[in-house]
Formats: sequence, structure tokens, C-alpha cells
Amino acid sequence: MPDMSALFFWLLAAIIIASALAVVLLKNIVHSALYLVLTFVGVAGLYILLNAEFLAAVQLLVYAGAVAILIVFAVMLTRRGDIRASNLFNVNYLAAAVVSLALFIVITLATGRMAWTATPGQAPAGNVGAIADAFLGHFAIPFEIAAVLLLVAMVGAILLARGGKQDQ
Amino acid sequence: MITLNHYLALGGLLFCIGLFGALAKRNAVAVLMGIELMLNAVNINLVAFNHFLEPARVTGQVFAIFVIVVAAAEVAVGLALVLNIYRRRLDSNVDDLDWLRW
Amino acid sequence: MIKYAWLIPVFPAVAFPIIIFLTRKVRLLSALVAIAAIAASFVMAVGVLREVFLLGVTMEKPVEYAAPWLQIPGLLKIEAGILIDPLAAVMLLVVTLVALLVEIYSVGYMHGDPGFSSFFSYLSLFSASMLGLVLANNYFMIFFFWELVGLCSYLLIGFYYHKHSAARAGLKAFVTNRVADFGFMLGFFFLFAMFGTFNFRELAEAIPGYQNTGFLALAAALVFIGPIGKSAQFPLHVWLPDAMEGPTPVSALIHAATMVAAGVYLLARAFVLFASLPGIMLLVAYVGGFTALFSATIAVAQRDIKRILAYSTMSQLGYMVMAMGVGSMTAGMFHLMTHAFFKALLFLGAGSVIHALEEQDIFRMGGLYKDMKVTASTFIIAALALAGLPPLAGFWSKDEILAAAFDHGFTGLYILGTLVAFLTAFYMFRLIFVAFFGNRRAGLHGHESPLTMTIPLLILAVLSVVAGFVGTPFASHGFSTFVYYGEPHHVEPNYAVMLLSTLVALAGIGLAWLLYGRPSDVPEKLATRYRSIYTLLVNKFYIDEIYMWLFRRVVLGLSEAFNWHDRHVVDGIFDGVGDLTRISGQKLRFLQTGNLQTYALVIFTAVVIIALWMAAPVLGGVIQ
Amino acid sequence: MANLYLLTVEILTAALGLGLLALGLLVPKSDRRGIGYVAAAGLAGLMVAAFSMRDASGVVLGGYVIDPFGTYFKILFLAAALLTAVCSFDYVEKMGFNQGEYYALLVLATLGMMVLASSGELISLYLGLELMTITFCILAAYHLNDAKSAEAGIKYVLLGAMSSAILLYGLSLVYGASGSTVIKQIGQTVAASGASPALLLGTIFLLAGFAFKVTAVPFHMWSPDVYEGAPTPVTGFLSVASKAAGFAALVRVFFGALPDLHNFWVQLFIALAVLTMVLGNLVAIPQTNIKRLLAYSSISQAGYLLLGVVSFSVLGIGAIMYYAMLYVFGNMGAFMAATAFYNTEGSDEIKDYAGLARRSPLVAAVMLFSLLSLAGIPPMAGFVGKFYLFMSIISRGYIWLAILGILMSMVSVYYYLLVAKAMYLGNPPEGSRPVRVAPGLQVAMVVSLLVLFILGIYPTPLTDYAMNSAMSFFMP
Amino acid sequence: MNFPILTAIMLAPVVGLLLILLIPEREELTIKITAAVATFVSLVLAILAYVLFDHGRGGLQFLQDITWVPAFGINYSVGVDGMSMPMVLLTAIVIFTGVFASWDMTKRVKEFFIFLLMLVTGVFGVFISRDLFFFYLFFEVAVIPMYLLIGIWGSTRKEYAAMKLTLYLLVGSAFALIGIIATFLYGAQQLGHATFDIQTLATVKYDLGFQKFVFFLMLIGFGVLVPIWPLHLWSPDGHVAAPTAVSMLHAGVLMKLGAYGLIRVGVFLFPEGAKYWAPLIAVLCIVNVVYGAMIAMVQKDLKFVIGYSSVSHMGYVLLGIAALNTLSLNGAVAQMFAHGIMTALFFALVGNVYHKAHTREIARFGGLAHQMPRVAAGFLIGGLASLGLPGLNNFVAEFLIFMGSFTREQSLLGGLLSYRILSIMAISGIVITATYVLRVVKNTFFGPRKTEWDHLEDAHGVEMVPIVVLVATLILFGLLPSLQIDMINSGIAPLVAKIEAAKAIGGIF
Repeated sequence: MPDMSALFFWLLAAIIIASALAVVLLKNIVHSALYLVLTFVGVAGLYILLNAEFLAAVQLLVYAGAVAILIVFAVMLTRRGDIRASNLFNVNYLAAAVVSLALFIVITLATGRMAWTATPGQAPAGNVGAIADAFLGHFAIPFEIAAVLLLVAMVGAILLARGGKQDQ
Repeated sequence: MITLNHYLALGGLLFCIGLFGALAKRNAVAVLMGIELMLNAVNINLVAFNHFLEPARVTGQVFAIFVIVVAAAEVAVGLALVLNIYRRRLDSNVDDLDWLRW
Repeated sequence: MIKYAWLIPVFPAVAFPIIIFLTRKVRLLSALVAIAAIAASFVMAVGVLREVFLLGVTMEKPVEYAAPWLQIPGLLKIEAGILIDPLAAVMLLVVTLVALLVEIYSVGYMHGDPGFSSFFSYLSLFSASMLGLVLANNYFMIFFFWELVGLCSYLLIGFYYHKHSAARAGLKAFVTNRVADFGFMLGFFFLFAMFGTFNFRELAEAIPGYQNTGFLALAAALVFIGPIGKSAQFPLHVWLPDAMEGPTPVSALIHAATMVAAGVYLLARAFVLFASLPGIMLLVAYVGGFTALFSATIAVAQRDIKRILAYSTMSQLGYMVMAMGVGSMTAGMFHLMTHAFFKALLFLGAGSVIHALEEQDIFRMGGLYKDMKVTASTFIIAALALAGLPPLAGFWSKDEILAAAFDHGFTGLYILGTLVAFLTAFYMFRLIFVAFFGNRRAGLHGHESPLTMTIPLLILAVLSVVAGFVGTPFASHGFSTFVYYGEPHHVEPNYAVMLLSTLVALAGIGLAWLLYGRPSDVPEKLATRYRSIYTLLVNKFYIDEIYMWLFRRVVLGLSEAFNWHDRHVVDGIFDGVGDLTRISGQKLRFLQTGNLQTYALVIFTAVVIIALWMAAPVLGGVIQ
Repeated sequence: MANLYLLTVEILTAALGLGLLALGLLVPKSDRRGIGYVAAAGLAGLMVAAFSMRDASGVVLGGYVIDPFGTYFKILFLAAALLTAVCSFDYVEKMGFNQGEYYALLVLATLGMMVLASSGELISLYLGLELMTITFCILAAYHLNDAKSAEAGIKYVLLGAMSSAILLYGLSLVYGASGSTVIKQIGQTVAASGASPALLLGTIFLLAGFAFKVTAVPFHMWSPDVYEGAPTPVTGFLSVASKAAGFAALVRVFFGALPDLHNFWVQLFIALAVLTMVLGNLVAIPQTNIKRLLAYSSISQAGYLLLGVVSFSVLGIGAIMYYAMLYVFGNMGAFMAATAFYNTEGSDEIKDYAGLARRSPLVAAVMLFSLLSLAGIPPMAGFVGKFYLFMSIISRGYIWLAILGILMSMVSVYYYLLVAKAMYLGNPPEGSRPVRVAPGLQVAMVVSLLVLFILGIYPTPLTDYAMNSAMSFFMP
Repeated sequence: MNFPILTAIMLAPVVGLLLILLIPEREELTIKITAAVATFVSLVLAILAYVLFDHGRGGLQFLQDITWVPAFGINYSVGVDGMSMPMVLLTAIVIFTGVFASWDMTKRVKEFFIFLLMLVTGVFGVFISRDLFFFYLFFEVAVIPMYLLIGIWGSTRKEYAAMKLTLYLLVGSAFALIGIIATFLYGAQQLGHATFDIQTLATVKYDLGFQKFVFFLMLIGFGVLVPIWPLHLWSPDGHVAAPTAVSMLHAGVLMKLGAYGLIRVGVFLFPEGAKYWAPLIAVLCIVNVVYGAMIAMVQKDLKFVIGYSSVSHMGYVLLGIAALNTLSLNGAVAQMFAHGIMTALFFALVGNVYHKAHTREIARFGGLAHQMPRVAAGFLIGGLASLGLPGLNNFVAEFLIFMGSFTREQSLLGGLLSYRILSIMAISGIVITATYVLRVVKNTFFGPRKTEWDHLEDAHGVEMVPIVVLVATLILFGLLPSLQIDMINSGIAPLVAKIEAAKAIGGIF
């Protein structure tokens, strides 16, 4: 059903783009955070389209779940003043828009002109197993490092968020 | 027919929207959100490459999972710092952070 | 003896460090060392002269000894060598004799001076340098000692360094001589470039056959600059009158035997070079002639006893140079010799006067004859010799010059020389009448000097009388067959010239007596009548002033301009580059705004720019 | 998995880091200074281990390369970490909290760098990079009572994340264009198929990412701020080790995966090198804070190191390696001196260094000679390093670049001498006391000074090792 | 002979330095004595080497080689030839006398001697190195101690001067370094193996374009140090600011490094390049000589006079180099030596006066010969040497330079100019020199006694060491120049052979 997948693609693309734009354009940070979740969900949908179901699940759990909640918390904790004007542009926004647009054009032109060389092959039926193999086999080292990384981030986040005052 | 280039264009667009957010928003949390969008865009790329170019392996997906992990770690540290700064200055606007300059 | 002639300069040269380092504290011993050294040299010089006679050493067959001093194989050979011919032998004798007498005289004259020992050490070095110069067998060595002579004159002229005027005079002497040395050096560089040697004998063989007379003339002209400076010829004469700032014995030495004689001696040594170039010879002759007249006129208007003598020296040196120029090396050297004696005598006499009076202005002296008979009478003898009255030494030598000028057809120069003879007689006797005769001036009482001073006067007086006889035209084997260039020739007496010059000298003396011999207001009247000429003469034609102006305005002005340029323009440019760097750093630091989003913007802008820069491969095509 | 022993150093490092973390929880507050000693001892032991493995080579799990090049950099990181640890004893105690975590983070950052330097594969490379970056974010903000430190942390984390994003985008493009994440395979694919637009764009993005890490202008702008704000020992560590790691990875990727594109990227690196040398040195001139001055100086040093990349030769890589090593001692020497000064005086202002030579000859001498080494004045090691670097580019015909580089290093002499001027020419303030330096730090300073002299006077063994290691990049 | 005499000469100061490091700071006399002994050892060894040097054999002697960095063909190889031996001796003399000239130093004595000995080690190293790498390394070692020495112990705008000097020298050396590296690479390519050995590199045929380019780099690099106009400004400022011993070493020896490098590396390796640029050097040297001397004439500070006089005198060295023939190069090297001694003497004396009078303003002085006759005598002898009086070392040197350039038959600028005309202009410098030197002598030492200065003591005791040693050296080599020239010529001969073998090419103009 190529047409169906195309339809889904366009639909998801529209959601992703629209909500991403909402994230950056809205003036209320809470709204932005909510649209961010929507974007993540849209991306997860894309993953399903691309036969990466496990990844989609991770996306939903980690991003749409954990990260988004973290962000909302942060928003709440750092709230001050009028929430409706909590997410404004800085003075650079025009330049930022120009640069972003230029970068987009560059990326599209460069990738659009590519003749990609594909290595033909059949996707493994359930890719969870394949991913697990990869994590524990070929990518064992990054896997371990990722673990250390998370530990570091956790320790760091606690240290930093707690601040140094209590020891004084 | 949706091709690889469609996904790449979508990824590129998302990346640039995220970039715009990261560059143009005053609120540090919003900047972090922009960065998350950029990382998601990369993930779209990675998964799309994986899917279209070498479906037999899962390198792209694994890569994407690692990116998600790193992104989570970054967000954690970043937000902790934002909180730290907010507590100190009652302000989470990045463009006020200019004690260190020149 | 002749083999050991190199010892002649060595004696006094060794005396110099001995006095400086060993006997400095024991004054008389210092004097003794110096005198003993120069006496030894004198004895050697006599011996050498004797052997020159006995062994038949002639101008064509000189004796030469040399040892290598500095050599670069195949390119340069500089010898420390001696060349002895009659010319050198005579010169050695004159120099050692005068130096010896001056040193003896100085024991009395410098008695009580705090720099007594130094003075003798300098005198020794001075004599040594001059003797070295006389003996030198090549241009390099002659230059070497030439410079040392200059140094000693600097030291001795500036001996009373506590006096500004003395210090200035020493400086002036040295710098003026330096200008001349510059020319001299270039001159013998040209010779070296042409002939590849400095040796006189080798040059003498090579020069006559040399074709490119243009270069040769240039070289000769440049070499001649040396004597112009050393022998105080116009226009580099300015140092000599000031040189009287030194102690008077030094003046005697400088004017008679050591310093100024060097220039003339160089002309004689290098005669082969000049003789082949008539144009240059003419130049030499006219420079000499002009200087003779020029300085004689100045001498007429001076009041300072030593200054009068100084201008007289210049004038006489002009004679010698003129003699060289008209082609008679013999006459020039003869006059150099006789002049050495009577001029030394004059200066020593003047020194005796100054020693007694501590006064140099002749118009504040008077009647000295009564107090200082020896000094006065020897002074008069010398003055007569200088004026050229027969049969004194000056007569014969001056006469030979005039005769040579006349015989070689330089009538103009002859007339000029005769005129100078008149002026010489006039200014000398103006001095004598004013200073030694007439009434004593109040407050100045002369007294005769000690024996150490008068004995040299007497010896020199004798020499002033008799020295001329070696070169009279009446003697058959006289000076002219001994010291000569080319063929030895005997000068026939030219009675007309003799008579005329005697008359002219007498006329000069007479005029002096008329004006100054008795109380008279004529001189003042003349002075007021011809005020402009008189002022010009008193001020020595303003040559010094012109030079000072040139130095102050032009040289120092230019130097100041350079200094400013260096400090502001050149330094400004380099410091400016430095400042620019620093300032650009200060400006650039403000790019660092402190705003992290600006930083990010810069990063991504850079990425875009790089991509656009590389647009061809990245966006438009594929590179290989 | 027979060759896991190759990972000895990494595993031990991880173990040390985690152990220190645990130790920090177990040891009572009053005894935590000891954790620093443990960390230092552990790092020294690791150095020995790494040194004993200097000739080992092999590939672990298909994508992790143990070779002399990587081991060289590991020794380098460990040396830097050791010096930093010693340097931190008093400093951290003065900060007053979380000592256990501090040293653990230090060691784990080192682990990140090691992974970065040894990765033969893009994913582990990325993770190593992130481990290093995130750890440094925390360390930079570690001075929790100092708002500047927090500011430094957030700047580093946000900018670091953005640069990671662009790097990642580049990695994804390279992955897409070559179908692999293993550097060697990418190299083979590129050699076979040649350049393509996405690959080149990916190269540019990678360049931006690495340039950020190595503080090449114009990707450097985070560094002065972060360096100034971060705790001084951390700044030292950040400036030497993180930069060296960046270069190690850069060399691995560009020389390992993209050598066939060197005509393309060398031009980019030339531009970066020029900008970096010029801007870094010029802006350093007006600085008044020693850390900020060293930050700009460190930027300019990156410019010189980039010359080695530009040369694209064995000599160039060897020169980078050599220079990076002496740079560790040079820069750490300066930072140790700055720390020692800060510990007593509480100031980083250059004007407060006046008369330091009278107050503490050792601190002043270490600072002076370290700076001279950075400037490339013999007989300090910096000279030899710069000599190799300039030689490498002149051998490629970039004489103008060499002239620019040397002129700029003479500019650097100017601002280094401004520090020397304060220390040696200035007079100490009235009533000032000698600067007291802890014995450990003294030893470390003397050692680093000696190393600088020895590497400058007898560079042979290190040169040989560096050049031989570099050879592997140009083996068929 | 197996004793590494040259290394010993160089290391003696290092040993002294290390000993001084161990001596407590308040033991000032011990420190000074240690420094004096260390430099004395160098001096004795240098004299020994000078005497033992066989100039009949010529070439490089007292060789010593240690492999250093084989990967790049870097060897610690030392040796001296007729050109470098006098320079080593010069350095040894100047540093030895310099230590005594600093005997009355009281400020931070320990550091002073440490830096001073560090400085001189570098200088010795340059002169004995046969390896380009070490040559350059030692060259730069000398710079930073110089900065500190001037900056800490100097006077008159010392910080500015120290920085200026350092930057000039370093920027200059930057160019030289490029040249050296380029030479090495070219040589390695042609020879097939890497080497920094100067003699070996000299056997390479460099193509003309390369020679022109690299020689130009060397000209800038070493020229700054000489100093060649208009890169000279560091020198007067530096001289003036530096403390006595440093001025001595700086003007006496450091400037010679430039000229030495230009000859040893520039001319020797790139004779054609040298021929190409020689006219430029010749013209600039005239500026040095005349312009420098004239500026010296109007200076008001004693040290500035000497500073500019050095600019002027080093112009002669440049002329010697520009003329590129046996005589002139012999003269150039001899002049380097002679000027080194002479200027060291000047600075020692001015330092002595300054130390006691606390001023160097010529106008304030006058009649100092009354109070300080020995200083006056020494200064006068220095002045006479400087104006090229026969019997003193400088005369021989200048004479050879003049002879050499004068006899060079080459016209420039299409016949408008020639070496001969340039020589004549340069020789005119002797008149200007005489004028300013003797004016200074007159204004400072002669004239009526000024009671203001009655408290000044004449030089005595150890202060006499520099004066006596330096004057004796000037006179010795002035009277017996063959002691010097025979040696120098043995070093110049191969160089000239190389120049003559090189292609005859026209100059830049």
C-alpha cells in the first residue's frame, strides 16, 4: 500500500512541521512544551512508517514521556511573570531566521542532488532482536559508555540542581 | 512514492526549525526545546537512511537510540543548570547571561 | 747601523708605555726616559745619515727592510717596513733633533704642570709616530703613522683639557685632519685598485708606465688632500692657528718637525705620482702659493704671538707645497729642514716669553729685549732667517723655491712668492718691534728662562744660521745632489732672484720699523681707513665662521632632521604596526558579546558560509 | 572476545571513576581530601598501564581501535588529568563540597576522551564525545557558589548541544553517503565512489562540530567565556585535554575516513587555521584576566595545531601529537601556577600578579616558562613543537601560512610577556606575603617544568614515538 | 683532541647558573664570584681554543657530534672555523668583563646573574653550532633572558625598550626560521636524507629562485639583529635601557649574531641569492653608516650616542658582507670582533659613570676627566677605536672592509652607482664618527672641573677589569692583526671559494 504510506507520511510531516513551528513561534512556553510533545509523537509515527517500531516506542517513552515532563517541570519551576509572554524572541531572531532558512536550502540542495547507493537486503522481521544483538555485540562499547554517560548526567543534574548553598 | 529524499527534506526542515528556535528564543528552556527538535531531525535522517539504504542492518536505529539517550542526558544537565541559574538570578533568559564576555 | 734603523721610532714608542705605566709618579724620571729615548733615536739618526753617505745610498738606490704585518694570500700584503733614502735620512735627523731639543726645553717649560709625565709620554708617542711615518715604506704604514700623528696632536693640543678652548682646538685639529685623511685614504685605495700594492718602490716602478692618467690624476688629487689637511693648506688650514692652545713646546714640535712636516714629506715621498701629472702639479703649486699669500696676509693683522707664528707656519708650508708643485722636491724639502729649525726656535722663544709673562698679546708686551736677552736675540735670529736675509738658513731655502718657480716658468707664482717674502719680513718684525723693543708695559716683567730652555734656543739659533749652507748654490755637493727627484742636479745661483728677495725682505723690515719701530698712530689710522680689509684679516677671512656655520646649520641640522625622522617616521611606522595590532585586538574582543545565542548564530552562519564558499562541489557538482 | 585485554586502560579508568564516586559517598566529609589523593594515585597507575600498552594494537568489536596513536593520546589525557587532580586538591577543598564527585567526573571525562581518541567507529566516537562534553558541562559549573561558573556551564551545555547537533547531522550524512559508521569502511567507500554533495556537506558539518571542540575560529566563541567561568583546574583540563581529544578524533575521522577528500577539506582547515591564529592572538592582547588570556592563547594554539592538519602528512600528524603533548604540560603549568596564585590570593587578574617573582619564585618561573613554551621559545618544548608544525606546512609549500603563523606566535610573545612583566618587573604590593603552595602542587609544577625543558632539549624519544604512530594513517 | 672544549665553553656558564640557583639570595658576593669563575673558565678555554686552532689547516675544528633527533637529521654537532672562533673569543671576553662591570649590582643579584648566564649560553651556542636546528635554537634562547634583564634591571623606558627589542628580534627570527626550514626541506629532497648540517646543506644546488627567496628571508631575519636600516630601532632603545653588562653583551655580541648568521647561513648556503641581494644590502648599509652616525651626533644621552654608533658601525659589517669578496668578508668578521670589544668597553665605562652619577645626560657632564681620569682614558681609547685609529683593532677591520668593497668592480643601477661610490660614501663615515665621538669625549670629560661631580670616584679595583681587558684586546689585535686575520681568513677562504664558484648573476639593481 504505497499510497497509504505516502498519505501517512504527508500527514505526519504536516503534524511534525506544524507543531515544530508552534514550538518555536508561540509566546507561551507551556504551549510550546505541549507542541513539543506533539512533535515527538509525530516523529514516533514516522519511525513506525520506517519499520522502526522499537525506536518509536523508545521515542514515545523517553522523549514524549520523560523529556517532555522534565521540560514542563522546568518551565513550572522557572516561571516568573506573565506566562503568556514567557517565550519571546531575542534580538537576533531575524538573522536566526535567515541563517536557518539558508541552512535548510543548503541541506536540501545537497541531499536532493544525491544519487544514494542502497545496499539491498531484507529487513529482519522483528528488529528488536537485531537491535539487542547490536547493543550487546557490535555496539557494546558505546552501550557501556552510554550507561556511564547517564550516570554522569544523573549525578551532575543532582549536583547542579541542588546547588552549593547548603554546604556553606 | 515517498522516497528517501522526502524524509531527508523533512529532517532538514525540522532541523532548521529547531535551529531557529535555539537561536531566536530568549528562554533557556525554549532553547533546549529547539535543540531537541534538531536532534529529532537527525534521528529521522538516521532511521530513514537505515530504512532505505541498508535495511538488513540496524545501525541507524541503534545510532538513533544512542542519540535519544544522549539527548535525555543533555536535557537533564541543561535543565539542572537552568534551575541553578534561575535560583541565583531569578531569570532564565539566556540573553541576560553576559557576565562573561570580551 | 742602517739595519737597525727601525729602532729609531721604537725608542720613543717604548718610552710611551713606560712613562704611562711605570714612571708616571716620578716626574723627572719620566722626562729622563723620554729624553733618553729620543736622544738614542737622534744618535741612531745621525748614524743612519752617516751610513747613507758612506754606503752611497741614493734616491735611486734606497735601502728597504720589511716584515709582513698583515697578509691575505694572493690579495693583500701589508708590510711593516722601512725605507731609507737620503730623503728619509735627512728627515729623521731633523725630527729627532727638533724633538730632542723640544723635550729638553719642556723640562723647564712644563715644570710644575700636573700633567708633566703625561706630557712627556705624549711627546714620545708623537715623535715615534712621526719617525715611523718618515721610515714607512708603503702607503699603508705611512697612513698608519699619519693617523697616530694626528692622535698625538689631538692629545697635545688638548693637553690643557680643563680649558674649553684647548679641548675644542684638539677636536678641531683631529676632525679637520680626518677630512683630509678621508681623501688620502681614498687616494691610496685608488692606487691599490690600480696597482695592487702599497709599496712605494713597487709603485714607483709601475706608475710611469700606467696608461689611464685620468684615474691616476684622481688618485693623486685625493692623496694630495692628505697634505692639505696635515700641512694646513687652504682650505683645511683652520686647525693650525687653534693648535697653539697646546703647550708651547708642542706648538714648536707640531709646527716644525712632526705634524705639519708630515704633509710635505708625503708629497715628497709620493713625488713620483705627482711628477707624472702636470695638471695635479699645477694644482699643488697653486694651492701652496695661495696658502702662502693668504696666511701671510692674515698674520699681518694678528696680535697673538703664537697666532702670528702659526700663520707664518702656514705661509711657509705654502712655500714648500708650492715648491713641490713647481717640481722642485729638493727646494721643498730644503725649506722644510731649515724652516724646522728656525720655526722651532721661534716657538720655543715665544714659549720662553709666555713662560715669563703669561701673556700672549704682543701689544701688551714691550721692551722684552732688556729682560730676556738670550730669548730675544735668538728670536731675532730666527726671525731674520724666516724673513730670508742672507746668509741665514731661510734665505737659501726660500731662495731656492723662488728660483725654482722662476726657472720652471711659473712667473706668477714667483711674484706671489716674492710678495709673501715681503709680508713675512713685515709681520715678523712687526712682532719683534712691538714685543721686544719699545717701552715696557705696566705689570709685565720678563725674566730670562732657565737653562734647560735657553740651551735649546741657542742650539737652534746656531742651526738657523748654518743649516742653510748645506744647500747653498755655492756648495758643489749640497742638498740638491742628495735629496732630489729624477736626476740629481745642481742649482746654479740666480743672483737676480737672490737680490730681489733680499731687497724685498729688507723692505718688509723697514716698513715694520716705520710703522711699529717707534711710537706711531699710523697703524691705527690704516686700520680705520681700511676697516673692512682690516676686519677681514683680523677675522681670518671668516673661514672658521663659515665652517662653523656649515657644521652647525647644515651638518647638525641634517642630523637633527635624521634624528627626528628616525624617532618619528621610522619608529612611528614600526610602532604603528604594533599599535595597530594591539588596537585591532581591542576592537575584535568586542565580537565576544557574552551572548551565547550570538555565538551559536556565528557558528551556523559560518557553516552556511563555508557551504556557499564550497558551493561548486557541494551544491552544484561533484569533484573528483 | 579474546582481545578485550586491549581495553584494559578504558576499563580501569571506568572502574576508577565509579570507585571514586562510591568512595565519595562512603568517606565522611572531613576526610574527603583523601579522595583526591586516591584519584591522583589511580591516574598515575593508569598512566603506567597505558604506557605499558604503548605498542599494543588491534581492533576490538570491529570498531574500536587500539593503536599507538590512540594510546599516545590516552597517556596524554591521563597526564593532563593527573596534573589537574593534583592541581585541584586545595582548590576543591576551598569550594568545600562534593569532592568525591569532582574527581570521579574528572576521571570519567578522561574516559570519554579515551573513547573519543580510540574510536574507529562513529557511534562510539559520538558517545565518547558526549561523555566528555557533558562531564565538562558539570565540571565547568562545579563552582556552585559562583554565578560565573554556572553561566559557564550553561553556555557550554547549550552551545555544546548545538554543536553536537550539527556534528550529528554530519555524521548522519556521512553514514547515509557511505552506508557505514566504521571509519575504515567509510574510507574504502569514499575511495571507491568519490565525493558526493551529501558527503561534502557532511564533511563541512563534521568540521563545524570538531572545530567547536578544538576551539577553531569562528567556532571558538564559547571557550573564552567557559574558560573564564569554570574552576581554574577544570579550565586547564578543558583547554588541554578536551582540545587534544578533539584533535585526535578529528585526525581519526578526516585522515581515516576522508583522506580522499583532502583537497576539499584542507582548504577549509586553512581558512580556520588562519582565522584562529590571527583572532586568538590578537584578542588575547587586551585581556586582563589570566584565565581569559590563557583561553585566547589556547584558541591560538588550536590554530597552530590545525596547521598539522592542513599539511595532511605524517609529519603533520606527528607534529600535532608532539605539540599536543607539550601543550598539556605548558598549559597545565600555567594553570597550575594560576591556581596556586588563586588559592592564596583569590584573584585571577594579571595586575595582581605584580611582583610575583619576589613572592614566589617557583610559581613565577613555572608561569613564565610555561608561557614561553606556549610561545615557542627555545629551549622550551613549545619551540620544537612549533618547529615540527611549521616544517610540516612548509613541506607542503604553504610558506605564507608558516610566516603568518610565526608572526602570530611572536604576537603571542607580546601578551605572554605582559604577564612576565607583571610578575618580574612589577613590585609586590605593600605588606604582601609569599605565595604558599601546597607540596603536591609544587611537585607537579616542577615536574611539568622539567618535562617542558626535557622535551625541548631532547625531543627525540617522543618525536620518534609520535612520528611512528602517525605513520599508520598513511599506510595502505 | 678528545676534550669537548667547545661544549665546555658553552656549559661553563650553565654550571655556574645551576650553582647560583643553589646559593641563597643574600650571599651576593658568592653569587658574583661564582659567575666570575664560570665565565673565567669559558674565557680561558676560549683563549686556549683560539691558540690551539690550526689556521694552516683551516676548516672546522674541535668537532663534536652527538646524534639528537635522527628522524630529522638533527645532530648536536659543534665546531668552529676561522670565522666563529673569534666570535667565541669575543663572547667569552665580553661576558667575563660584563660580570665585573656588574659587580656593584645590588638589586636582585641572584636572578640577574642567572639570566645573564642563560643569555650567554645561547650566544655561545650559536657560534659553535654546525647544525642549523641548534643554531636557531640557541639564537632564540638568548632573547627572553634579554627581555627580563632589560625589563628588571634597566633604566630609561625599560619596559618599552625591552618589549620592543624582544619583538623585533623575534619577528626577525621568524623569517629566519622559515628560511631554515625551507632550506632543510629542500636539502632533504635533494640529498635524499634529512640533515640540518650546514656543511652538508651547502653542497646542495639550490635553484636561483629559491636562493633569492630564502636569502631574502635570512636577510630580514638576521638583518634585524645586525641591525640593518630600517629595522634598527630596537637597538638604540634597547642599548639605552639595558643594564651595563647586558648592553655590553647585547651590543658587543648579540648584534654579531645577526651578521654571523647572515654570513654563515645566508651567504654560505645561498651565494647566488647573496649576489642578488648584495646591492640592496650595500645601499642600506650606507644609510646605516652615515645616517646612524649623524643621528649619533645629536644625541643627548651618552648611551644613545653609543647605541646609534653601533648602528653606524654595524653598517660597515654589512658593507663587508655586501661586497662579497675575501678582503671585505675578512674585514666584516674582524669588524664584528673589534666592534664588539670596543662597544663593550664603551658600555662598561658609561655604566660606571651612570652608576655613580645617576645620569647620562651629556650636557650635565663636563670635565669628568678631573674626577675620573681612568674612565676618561678608557673612553677616549674606545672612541679612538671607534673612529678607526690605526693601532687599534677596528682600524684593521674597517680598512679591510673598505679595501674589499672599494676594489669590487661592479656598477649598480645601470652605472649610476657602483660599489666604489658606495665605499666612498661609507668611508666618509670615518669623518662623521670622529666628529661625534670626540665631541662627546670633549663635552663629557674635558672642560673645567665641575664641583657637582666631585663625589664621583674613579674606576678602581674590580671595575678596572673590564677596562683593562678590553683595551688590551683592542691594542693587541690592533698592533698584531695577523693574529686575527690569519684565522679569519682560514674561515673565509672556503666561503669565498663558494661565492666564486657560484653563478655570476646580476644584483637586484
